[in-house]
Amino acid sequence: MSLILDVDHVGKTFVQGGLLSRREVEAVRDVSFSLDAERPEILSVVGESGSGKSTLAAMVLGRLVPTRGRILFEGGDVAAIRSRAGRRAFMARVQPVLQNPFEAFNPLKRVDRYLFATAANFVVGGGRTRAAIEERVDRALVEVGLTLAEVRGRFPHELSGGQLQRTAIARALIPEPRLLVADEPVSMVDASLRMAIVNLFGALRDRLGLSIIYITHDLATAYYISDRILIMRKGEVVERGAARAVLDNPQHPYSIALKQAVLTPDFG
Amino acid sequence: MTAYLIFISRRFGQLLLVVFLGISATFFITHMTPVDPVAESITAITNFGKADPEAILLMRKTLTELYGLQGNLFEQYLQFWSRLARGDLGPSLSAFPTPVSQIILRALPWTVGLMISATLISFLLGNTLGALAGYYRNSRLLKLAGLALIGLQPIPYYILAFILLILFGYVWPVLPITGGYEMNADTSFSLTLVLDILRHSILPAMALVMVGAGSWLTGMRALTSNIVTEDYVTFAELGGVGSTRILRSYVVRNALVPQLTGLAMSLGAIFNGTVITEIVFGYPGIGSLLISAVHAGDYSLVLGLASLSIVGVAIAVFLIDILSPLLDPRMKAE
Amino acid sequence: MFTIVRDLIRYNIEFAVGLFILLLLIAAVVLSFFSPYPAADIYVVPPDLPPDAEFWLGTTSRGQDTFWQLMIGLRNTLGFGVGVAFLSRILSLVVGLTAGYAGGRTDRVLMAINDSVMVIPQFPILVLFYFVLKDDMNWLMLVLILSALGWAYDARLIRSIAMSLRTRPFTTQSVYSGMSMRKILVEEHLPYVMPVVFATTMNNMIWSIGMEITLSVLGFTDVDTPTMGQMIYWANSHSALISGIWWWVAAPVGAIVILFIGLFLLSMSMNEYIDPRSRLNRMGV
Amino acid sequence: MPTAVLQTPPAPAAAEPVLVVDRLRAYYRTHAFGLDRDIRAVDDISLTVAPGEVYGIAGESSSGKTTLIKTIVGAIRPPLAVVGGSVRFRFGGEIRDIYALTPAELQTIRWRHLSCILQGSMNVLNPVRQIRHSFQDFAFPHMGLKPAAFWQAVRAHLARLDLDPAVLDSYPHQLSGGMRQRTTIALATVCTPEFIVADEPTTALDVIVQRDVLTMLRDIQRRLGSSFLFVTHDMSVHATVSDRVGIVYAGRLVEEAETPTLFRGALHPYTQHLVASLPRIGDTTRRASLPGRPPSLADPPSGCRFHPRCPLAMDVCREKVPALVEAAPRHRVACFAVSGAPS
Repeated sequence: MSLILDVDHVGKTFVQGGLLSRREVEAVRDVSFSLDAERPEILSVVGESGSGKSTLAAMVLGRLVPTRGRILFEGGDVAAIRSRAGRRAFMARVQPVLQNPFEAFNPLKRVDRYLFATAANFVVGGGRTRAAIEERVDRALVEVGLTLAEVRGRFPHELSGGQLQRTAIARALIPEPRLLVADEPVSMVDASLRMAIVNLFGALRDRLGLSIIYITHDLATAYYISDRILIMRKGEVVERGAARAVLDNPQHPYSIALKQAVLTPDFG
Repeated sequence: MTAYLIFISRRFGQLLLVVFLGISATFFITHMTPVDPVAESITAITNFGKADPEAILLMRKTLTELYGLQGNLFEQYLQFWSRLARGDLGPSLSAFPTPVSQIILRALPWTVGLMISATLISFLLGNTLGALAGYYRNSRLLKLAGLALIGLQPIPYYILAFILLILFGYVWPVLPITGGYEMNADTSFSLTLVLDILRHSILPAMALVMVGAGSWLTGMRALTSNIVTEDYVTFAELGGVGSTRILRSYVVRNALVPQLTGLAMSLGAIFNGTVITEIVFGYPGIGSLLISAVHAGDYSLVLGLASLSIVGVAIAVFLIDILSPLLDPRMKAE
Repeated sequence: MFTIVRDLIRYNIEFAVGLFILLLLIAAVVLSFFSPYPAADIYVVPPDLPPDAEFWLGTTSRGQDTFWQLMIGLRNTLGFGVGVAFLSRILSLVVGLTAGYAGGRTDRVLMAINDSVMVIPQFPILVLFYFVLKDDMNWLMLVLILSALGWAYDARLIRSIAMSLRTRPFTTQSVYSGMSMRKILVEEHLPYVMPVVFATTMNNMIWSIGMEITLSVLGFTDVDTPTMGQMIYWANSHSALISGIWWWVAAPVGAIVILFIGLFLLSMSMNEYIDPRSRLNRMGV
Repeated sequence: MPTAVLQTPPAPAAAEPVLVVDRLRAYYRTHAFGLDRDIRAVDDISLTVAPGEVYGIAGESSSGKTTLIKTIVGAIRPPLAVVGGSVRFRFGGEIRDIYALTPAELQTIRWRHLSCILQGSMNVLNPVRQIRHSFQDFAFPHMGLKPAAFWQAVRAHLARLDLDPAVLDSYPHQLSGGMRQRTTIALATVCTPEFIVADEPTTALDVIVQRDVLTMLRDIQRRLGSSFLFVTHDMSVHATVSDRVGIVYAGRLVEEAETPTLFRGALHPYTQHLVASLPRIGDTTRRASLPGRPPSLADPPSGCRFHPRCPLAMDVCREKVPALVEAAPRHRVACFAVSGAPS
């Protein structure tokens, strides 16, 4: 069995320095998991603030270097990528989806700029003509339920949070990556638009065979969409397994407390 | 507490760097030029009368030694540091053989006194008015006061001092416009002398305050209008807390640390202003000394004054830097 | 750009007045090229005449027409300010953007140097330069020296903006769009920094012209390039005030005050314009 | 499920209301660089809150719900301006119109009768002073007690809320987010006010802490018998704490009902969607999103503001604004599909 991603006993320690205080914080402690190449899935990493879930995401994306352990992407150590070409090849395979769609685009620039830049920089081979790039961008937008005509020439404030987040996902799809890392992708999106994004992740997994790491604090959407789940607390994974099995019947005391704290809108 | 020590040592490192860069700059500016200070000094001396060649030769040897100009550039550089560390800045040329350090020490209290009092007044005045103007945004009176001070702020120290000199020297001569005290005054300590010194310091201090207060006012007003939109101010207003209390304990208290940091960062500029203002009013401090040293071609005095200014300002910045975080409880070690 | 200027003139009185003064100054600069007398020549007109219809601002004790002296002086003074501002802006942009975006050790080293330049008192250093250079201290030399001293404060300002830009999600988006660091700095970050650069240009000119004037009045610059400071220097050395030739002093002092208030108004209105809150208002978010 | 534990029976509707908001309009009026804009953040909203009732306000971002409560507590600052309508409280049998009071009168009402809890962010308490000073500034002038008795009362109140009195000597940054929010709640309730406004009080908190803080809030509300105006975008929080919920969409109140009614039998298509789209653990049936985007308050759609996204939209919805009418006892809704199109 081949692995897309192999996170192997990874840890990260930060030195936290206010002006007058200084201490070491172990943000992630001995975390291991892997994603199988044959079986695309949505892996939820669930935890409260300070659980280390965002630090873990940053390490998978190569934005932070682990203090301990290794992260192998398609067999290569992510932290060992140094060259520009290496970084670019990695970014073509692993793309992020950011938390706040309103902040994810430069408010002074048109949003299509990022789509075209991604297409021009990552799509190699014969497809670098203007027409081919536009076709590629439009294809990615159609994948997320938009069209180039809707997005072209628009500034971020002219689009809704849901549209922006879908545009951001479309941009991430352009290089045809194997893995998306989505850090709280719906926490800033309004409730009436949120489920469209969550459903989109499921569709991308099923249609494109994409693996997705879904970082969230929301157990309900994790239950709704994900295949596997890791529950993190203070940098450690306290429980893991098939998402529905774990959340239907949590074992670890923390997971139980977490599930019990979820408010349920049920009457009768 | 150890974290605070680390912080202090880091700021101390910065202090050493400032002194190192500043003094090195001073050294290399004076030593990398084609101008020969010894020849310059000899010319300056011989301007006053004739001297026979032998005496000039002797003078050249002595001066070379006194200025620490023997050996190559690097040796001179090291010697410069070691002399500086000993506080030995060489003899003054214009008041030979009085040591430079002694002349500077005589002028220093004037500058320090003028600078501290003018800075305190403009800091307090500007910040008070700025906080009020930022909080009571609709007050006509405060807007007017702000406008007046802000209008003065861009005028260079020299020009404003010059205008005051004309106003109070020729148009309405009520204040002494030159010197630090009456020429023929009895310099033994007495109330009259103190009053006289105060009277002489009014115009220079006024020039400094008029230029300085405006920038504190604009800074504080901007800070205040940011702070009033903070949640804790909104919350206090919803809590029925009185406006004077909000202004004092919520707004000003939170603006203090950034304003003190600003004070530390602008000390160099404030020192410039003080020195320039002294020159206009013939105030007997560092500035006037510097100018007369330049005119007299007094090499070691100019060098000494420049070095001392750099070290002095750097130390003052260091002190404000390490004290201001103590006012912010968030910065304290837990 | 045109609409920005038009809106500013219409709705911002500070900007309108500042711009008017700036236009007057530009007119003076243009006019200076039509001066009937070479700037350095003396005794070309009868000395010590008070302002009248022929000599609008009177004549000096050195037999020069005050009005034309003033025009030429304004040109040199403004040119000086623009030169220093231009060179020091380049320095502060390079240092500020690099330190802010690179962070880490690069940032620490650059800022340590930056803070040192910021607190070292400049006046003694300038006097020192004059002391060793004497007659070699010319206009261009002073531009270079002041540029080397006048970038630090603004570099820190630019760095703080660059730092916050680096952590904004759209920078991450740009990185993962495959944009190079140069492209990110120039196309994504520079637009946020440019308004600050414009505003600090005015402040920098206020500072450098002030320094030049001070040094000139003290006679610590090249006395043969007429500037605002030069005029006051010559007036002082002829004791113009005591001998009642007040126009010789009043003309440059008045011009300086107007010049500075104009620059200051421009910088203030720009500050208001770049304030992110009023900016968002205009963008219609 | 613990939800039931937190629920109290709704207060009797017969009592004189403690808050009457009548046809309130509040706009952001900006004119910068020649651009004049009105953002109609609160547009013709009327509602009442009974004594001892928790009235929830739900709405998405920029629906105007935050502006609504700012206007209700009289915390408006330009460019926000009240354009019409009134906000009247009933404190101790006396009617007080917020916008007819002098600033000094308003100040005496604050905290004694009307207090607030804001979003549990870092910044609600003055960062440079100890919590003790906040109690002194906010509560001491309103309690009419001698200092010793005042501090005794504060300590007793903290003890009732299971808070260590040592928090008084802490700085805000020394407390965790949850502790800060409990302290703020203690501060808001120490004077036993009749009316408390809570704006997203648990939004920034982690789930476990959120549950604890909500329990504490509900507990103290029952003990003091105060009325609450409880604002949050999170429908599950409303399900847990609110007796009655009003749904705000684009500056207007579109539906209002007792919480169980709203969750079981919402009438407005928007509310129906909000309730139906909530994901639940143990339920994987497909959840849908609404098409389109929330309208801009600066340029809202004509007629019913929901019509561009509404599955039931009729021609009349594009032209006329539906009034908020009583569709059933204590259940108001603004929708032509429910009330029938006007002739």
